[in-house]
Amino acid sequence: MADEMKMGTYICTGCGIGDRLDASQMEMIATREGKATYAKTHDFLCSQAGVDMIQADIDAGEVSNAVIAACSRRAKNEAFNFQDIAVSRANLREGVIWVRPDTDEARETTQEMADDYIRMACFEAKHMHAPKPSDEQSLNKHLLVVGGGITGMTAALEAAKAGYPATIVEKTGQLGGMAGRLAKKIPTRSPYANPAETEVADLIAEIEANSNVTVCLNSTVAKTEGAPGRFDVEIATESGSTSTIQVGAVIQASGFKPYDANQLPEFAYGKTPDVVTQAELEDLVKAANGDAVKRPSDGKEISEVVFVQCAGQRSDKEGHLSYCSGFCCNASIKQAMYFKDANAGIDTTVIFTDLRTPGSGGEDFYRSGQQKGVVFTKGVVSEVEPGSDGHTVKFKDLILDEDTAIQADLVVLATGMLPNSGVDPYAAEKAAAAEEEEGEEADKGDVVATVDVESILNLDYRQGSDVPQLVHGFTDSHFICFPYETRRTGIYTAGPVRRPMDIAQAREDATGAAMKAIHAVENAGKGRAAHPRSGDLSYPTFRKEGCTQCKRCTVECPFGAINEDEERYPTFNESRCRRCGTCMGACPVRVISFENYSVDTVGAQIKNVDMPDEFDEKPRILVLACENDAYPALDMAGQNHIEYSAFVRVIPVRCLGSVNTIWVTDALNSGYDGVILMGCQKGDDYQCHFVKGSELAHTRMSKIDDTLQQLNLETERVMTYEVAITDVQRAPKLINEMAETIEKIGMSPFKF
Amino acid sequence: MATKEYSFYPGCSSQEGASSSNYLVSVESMCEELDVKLNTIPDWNCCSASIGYCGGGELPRLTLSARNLALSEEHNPGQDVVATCAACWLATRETAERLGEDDDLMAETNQALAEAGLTFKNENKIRHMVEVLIDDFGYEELGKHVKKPLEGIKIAGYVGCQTNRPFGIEGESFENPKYLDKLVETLGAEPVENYEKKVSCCGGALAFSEPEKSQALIKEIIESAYDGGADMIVTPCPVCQMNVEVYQDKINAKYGTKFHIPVTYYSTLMSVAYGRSAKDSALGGQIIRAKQLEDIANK
Amino acid sequence: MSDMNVAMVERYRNNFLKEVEHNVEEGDWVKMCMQCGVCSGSCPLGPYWDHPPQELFMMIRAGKREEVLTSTSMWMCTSCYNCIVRCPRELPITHIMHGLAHYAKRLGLAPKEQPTFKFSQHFWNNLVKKGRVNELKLGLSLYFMNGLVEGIKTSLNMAGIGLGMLKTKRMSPMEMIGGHSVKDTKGFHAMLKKAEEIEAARVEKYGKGS
Amino acid sequence: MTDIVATNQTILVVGGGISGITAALEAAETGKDVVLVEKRPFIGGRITQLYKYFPKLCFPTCGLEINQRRMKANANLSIVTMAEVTDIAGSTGDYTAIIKISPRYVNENCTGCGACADAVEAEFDNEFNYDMDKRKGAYLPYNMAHPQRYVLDPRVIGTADADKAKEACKYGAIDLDMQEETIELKAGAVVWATGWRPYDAGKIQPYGYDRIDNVITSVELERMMDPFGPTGGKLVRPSDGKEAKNVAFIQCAGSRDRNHLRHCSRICCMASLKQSTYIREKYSDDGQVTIYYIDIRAIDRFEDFYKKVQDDPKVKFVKSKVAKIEEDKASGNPVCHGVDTEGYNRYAEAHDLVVLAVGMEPSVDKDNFPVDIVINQDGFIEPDDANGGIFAAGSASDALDVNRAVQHATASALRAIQIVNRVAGTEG
Repeated sequence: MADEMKMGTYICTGCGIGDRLDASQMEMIATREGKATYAKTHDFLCSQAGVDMIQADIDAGEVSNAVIAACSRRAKNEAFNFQDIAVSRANLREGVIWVRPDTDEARETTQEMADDYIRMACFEAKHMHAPKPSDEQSLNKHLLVVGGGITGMTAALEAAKAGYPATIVEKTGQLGGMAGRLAKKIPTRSPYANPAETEVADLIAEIEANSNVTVCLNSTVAKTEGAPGRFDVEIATESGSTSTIQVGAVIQASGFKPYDANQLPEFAYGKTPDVVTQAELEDLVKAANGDAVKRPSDGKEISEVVFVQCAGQRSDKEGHLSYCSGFCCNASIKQAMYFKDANAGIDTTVIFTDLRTPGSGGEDFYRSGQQKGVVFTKGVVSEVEPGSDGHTVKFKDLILDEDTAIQADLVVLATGMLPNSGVDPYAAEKAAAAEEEEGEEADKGDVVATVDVESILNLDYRQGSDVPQLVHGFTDSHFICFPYETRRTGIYTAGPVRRPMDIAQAREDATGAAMKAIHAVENAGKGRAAHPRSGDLSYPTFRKEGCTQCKRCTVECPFGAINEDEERYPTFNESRCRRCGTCMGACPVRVISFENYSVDTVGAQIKNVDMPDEFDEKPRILVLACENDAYPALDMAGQNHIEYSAFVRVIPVRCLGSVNTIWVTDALNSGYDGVILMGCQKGDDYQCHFVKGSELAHTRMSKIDDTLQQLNLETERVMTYEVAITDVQRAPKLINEMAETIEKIGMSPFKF
Repeated sequence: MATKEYSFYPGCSSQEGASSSNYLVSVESMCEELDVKLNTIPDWNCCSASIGYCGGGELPRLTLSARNLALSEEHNPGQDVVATCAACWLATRETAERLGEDDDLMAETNQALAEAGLTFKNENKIRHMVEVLIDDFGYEELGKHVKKPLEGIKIAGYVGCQTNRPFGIEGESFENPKYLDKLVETLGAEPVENYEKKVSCCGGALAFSEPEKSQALIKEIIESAYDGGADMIVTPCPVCQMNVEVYQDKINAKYGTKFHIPVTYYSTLMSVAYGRSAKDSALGGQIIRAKQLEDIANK
Repeated sequence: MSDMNVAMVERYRNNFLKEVEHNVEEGDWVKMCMQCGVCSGSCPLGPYWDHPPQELFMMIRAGKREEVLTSTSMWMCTSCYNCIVRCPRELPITHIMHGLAHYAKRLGLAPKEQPTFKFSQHFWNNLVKKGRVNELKLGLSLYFMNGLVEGIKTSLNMAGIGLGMLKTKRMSPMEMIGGHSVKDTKGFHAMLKKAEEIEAARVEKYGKGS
Repeated sequence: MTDIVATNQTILVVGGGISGITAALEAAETGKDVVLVEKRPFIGGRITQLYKYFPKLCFPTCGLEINQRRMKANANLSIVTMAEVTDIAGSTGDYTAIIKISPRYVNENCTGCGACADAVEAEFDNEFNYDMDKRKGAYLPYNMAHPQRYVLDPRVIGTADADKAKEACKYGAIDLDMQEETIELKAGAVVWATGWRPYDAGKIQPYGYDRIDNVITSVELERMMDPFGPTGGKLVRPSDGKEAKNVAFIQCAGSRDRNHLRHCSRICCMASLKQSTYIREKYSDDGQVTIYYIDIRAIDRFEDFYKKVQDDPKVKFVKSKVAKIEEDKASGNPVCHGVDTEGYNRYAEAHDLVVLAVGMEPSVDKDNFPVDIVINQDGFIEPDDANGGIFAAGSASDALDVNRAVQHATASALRAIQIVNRVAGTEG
């Protein structure tokens, strides 16, 4: 391959590049130092003529690896979109001329900057190959849906309607889940005035009639192995028999468990059958079968019903849920209507602190409840005192500002939802971290959620049996823009396992998850990456001879993509891989690489800048910038002509997690005076799209101080920052600060 | 333009010897100039304003206005009912709307009206005189009749409550209606821009029962007019006019202020601007004399 | 029911709310309030209300019958309609206040010394008599509504205003003798009587609720 | 631009905000042909004008960068900007859409160098910043605008500025003869993702947005926080540029109100909680926030964020719909009047700045909808079989936050795929 490589360098002189920089010098550098086969200059490279020129070379077999020295890699992508060749972009516009003053004094250092970027691009290109899918990919349009509740049924049906068969695995003996328990649901259509039919029966009928949906009742998932496009799922029935199916992707719709109201003795739950949860009231209504619900304790007529909102929720008390389950306000309105619609003479009072009925339908439903005579009282219930004939609900009326009480035949507790999310692979890790940080103070609300859990998916993954959880046990991704992205590729969670929600939302969520599952199988079938590098064909491979089986890569992969084979070598499961390169950054022996992104593509760039000697007073600063946030921020700094030091050389990286410390030590050894790593925010509100990349980089870099000390270098020479895409002014400032630091502490002694 | 005819509900305070009799005089002059014929509803009764509620329940009060409307339907068929008093307009229009929405109330009302030999069908629109001026004439047309522009007078347009809420004048906001300002401008005078208290309450009927509380409100209304540099205040409401005008001495005594600002009706301004005499414009009805208007009227 | 007063518990039944719905003008809107308080903040006499409208609505829901009906609060309404136009829930608050005041008066629970109570009643009596308001009589009856001595004081106090009105012919001593009137007083009175009967029957029928 | 090939297997996505982008990308990356039509000169929609997202306080452009990269890399997706769908005829699996494309006066040659903007002198109100500042007559709407291509304001056409712009461009990108075009596109299914607009605060008369300088809207505050926004990222008062340290937020400004929007706009509580952190971010302990609310609707995990803000001693919550705002003439301070309903406490609080948490109004007026579709009284599209192959996505369907809008749009992409797969006969 290497000997066939023909490298073409194309230098654009448009947008002022030609006016500010010496193009012929860059051509010379490209061919002489960068070892380009040839270099061409064009005054408008992104024009049709410019693009045609490059394409002609490609068509003629003149170029296999191209350097486009023009604007940023983020600009003019439509134009410079060449298939089947490796392309490196030297950012002469946003990265050089736009960040430098157009003055005589600046000319020399600006030119040096450009020259270096030509060298770097040439050496990057030299080590790149156009990525092609491996032959591991396979298309399997079959989906697995775990859970036969409203979410699972919806997901299976919606997928089937698009031509993707689905198998539902349901633990119990019937479909319907929690929704099947409901008498009616919160209305989902205008005018949002009355409780509506749950449509569970219709869905079940639809599923039975759909030949593309298979249902396994009384079944669980005993084992899931493989990767998107080629999952093998072992389904176990109650009787103990197992069968294995092959699926392309998985939707986990394992739903929720109702909160255990026994933890609410203050509300007399368990002390009298007249105190029930919302779910239990549904049972009572269903059992009454159209007749009036009677007082459970003695079968007497009910004349007063009190709904206690946020029962065991939105509370810091031990055993309570700290979050809001979101659906309960509307559910209480609906349930109050059960009574009001049957007999307007029954008093129904909802005691709430914040009535949460959002959206277009929510407010209408609230109004409809009021219209029907449901009384809403802003208050906090302190205690339910059981009586022989009715019970006393004591509360503080927050509007009238008084402690008072209300009599009730039936008290309904609006208790919350607990996600049925399986075993958190990182529970132990999190607990340890929490203990370290807070001691006793660890979030008590979460304790409830993690007692006695069984695995849902039984993933045969190195990093645990289930999808990682975010907070409170929910499998939320913490991405606002990409809500479905779990940390297990090709496995999507939907419904209340992901976030507390009602039926309408769960059905939307299920449909969305089905879309993502379909998206995953289609892309896995083509060997393409899933989010966030969707479409990327590159994938990691490793040099087995060099591997020490240290397991860093399998442990650090944020997506649990990497397993270990029998010989304890990593297996990358490319369709599980998100192509962030964290494994590459983790590898102490640097054997992991991608076709177009490797220790060499970056390392060669670092090594091939022209390093002035110590007395030139021209320090060199290396910036490794996350391509998603820091690099665009620097681009935009250029767009706005915000200047920064000409001594800096910026290399975009897929994720800070992919930064191998060797790059930093190499840089220092080869005479760089400073190194800056710019990654995304880490921690609870992480913004790293590879979840852990930035955090891992910070951890790794915290250990680099030792190396610096060994080299007798000041620790200030290496800085790791969290930089957001909006840090358009700050990122250049950080660079300039490093330049000042170097001025203060002096040049690196490692210049040869 | 052809003569415009309306069924007219003058209301108690406009009667001879009553508190806003001057309003009616100026309205009549204004209407003459605009070729408007007001056909008074024969034997109209009090609308009970918005203060009769202690003794009068909902149905009796609605019946009062329904009687006027029934009489209007009988004697001035097909004509929009026009009132000059804010309370009259409000009570009457409210009655028409409430009875229009509630068939039971409508039936009960007619049951009561039958005792007086009347039936209410709810056929006609109920309008305030200001609506007639703005919608049926428009500022441009109103401007054409100006013979003596009210030059050099700065006027605060005090809209008050009931001409403004809950119905208000179409296209105007509740918090910052601009029609009086536009009218003032049309007549050649200068409106007070951003008159802050233009829709503040003067206390209404509570000026009688809660004088101190009301006078505190009135004080702010006048103060704000002075702050805006006003020479006088103009209003479309008889209660507003009276409350803001007559208590100025009391307020001065209590707060040590030196209020002495004329409070006129829009019809007064129009009558003067349209060239009518001080008498026709009922300038004699000003307890605090509007000298600038007198000067123009006497020119 | 250990430490909690039985009456207090009883209070929170919806009985009074239902009574208000049936017997008070526009009372069926009370349940629609969402306690935003915009009415209370919008009232020009706001600071003088013991219980502003939104609180009255909550008190009605909480069954505080006596406290509501004996309150002076609704008598503070100036009928400025600020609350109505600002209410996000479309409650005709002004009318409900009038309705509550009237209902309190009907039940004999209204605070009889409340000046607006008196004025409002005088006003009604005055207009009912002849079908039109006699401003002079109304004014004088007002001045003397707190008794003779107070009345003389008030009259003297207000003399300046009266004089101004007289001078500008906006008040006429003639009103004392006859004054304006509808012609068909008989029909007028029969009509009002009928309306009152119908309304009384309606209230009677529901009573205080069950 | 007009040579887009569309068939009855094409999915037409109307609206290039976060919902439209999501639906378009999910479908395109699954192998479908997608045409995305956007009214503005760039895609991204409302989120581009936000400073941060709740509850993570992360930056919208971060996710947008990924989405833009996805778009640049996808050959199945065609984007048409400055275009509006004026009519859709036909039925499920066989629609014809009429699309009106306004002239940009800048063609694909544009390199984004900015020479035209340097040359043009005329300035206009900057709609991107809600008219709080000016922009040039030749402009890039904002830093990350995609496509990264300048726009000539139609108001400069025919003026000397237009010629200056043309002269300044070395790349033949300025085309002053560009005309409005109307094109017809076939589509099997349509995803309607036209999103929302902030409710017109001027209509909320008691709050005096149109009369009091220091009463602003929540969306304007987002722009002020942007270092490239109208105040250069400074949180200052419009009247006098004074630092706005004592800031009030008024919830339900136009929402849950029969005088305005009847529905709850869902996002505004969280938006104000989020914005309360802006004040603290800028002014630390000198910052003081008051939030006037009816109900704080911090649904599900958002409750954590609410708690965090509640724990901040500098943030005060008052259960009250503010009755009115008056301006204190001397200081320029807006004074909020109202009653704290928890225990009946009257207040008249002066603040440096009042922010109206304005509601979400559907972008397309329900009385002038170009498509025959079931719409509820609030103007949102309802899911209904009668809608055939036209599916709402995101806040065209309900008041939704970004997360829920994306979720909804992802679902809508599948619904559209179901239709085109049926047309293609591949639905199995």
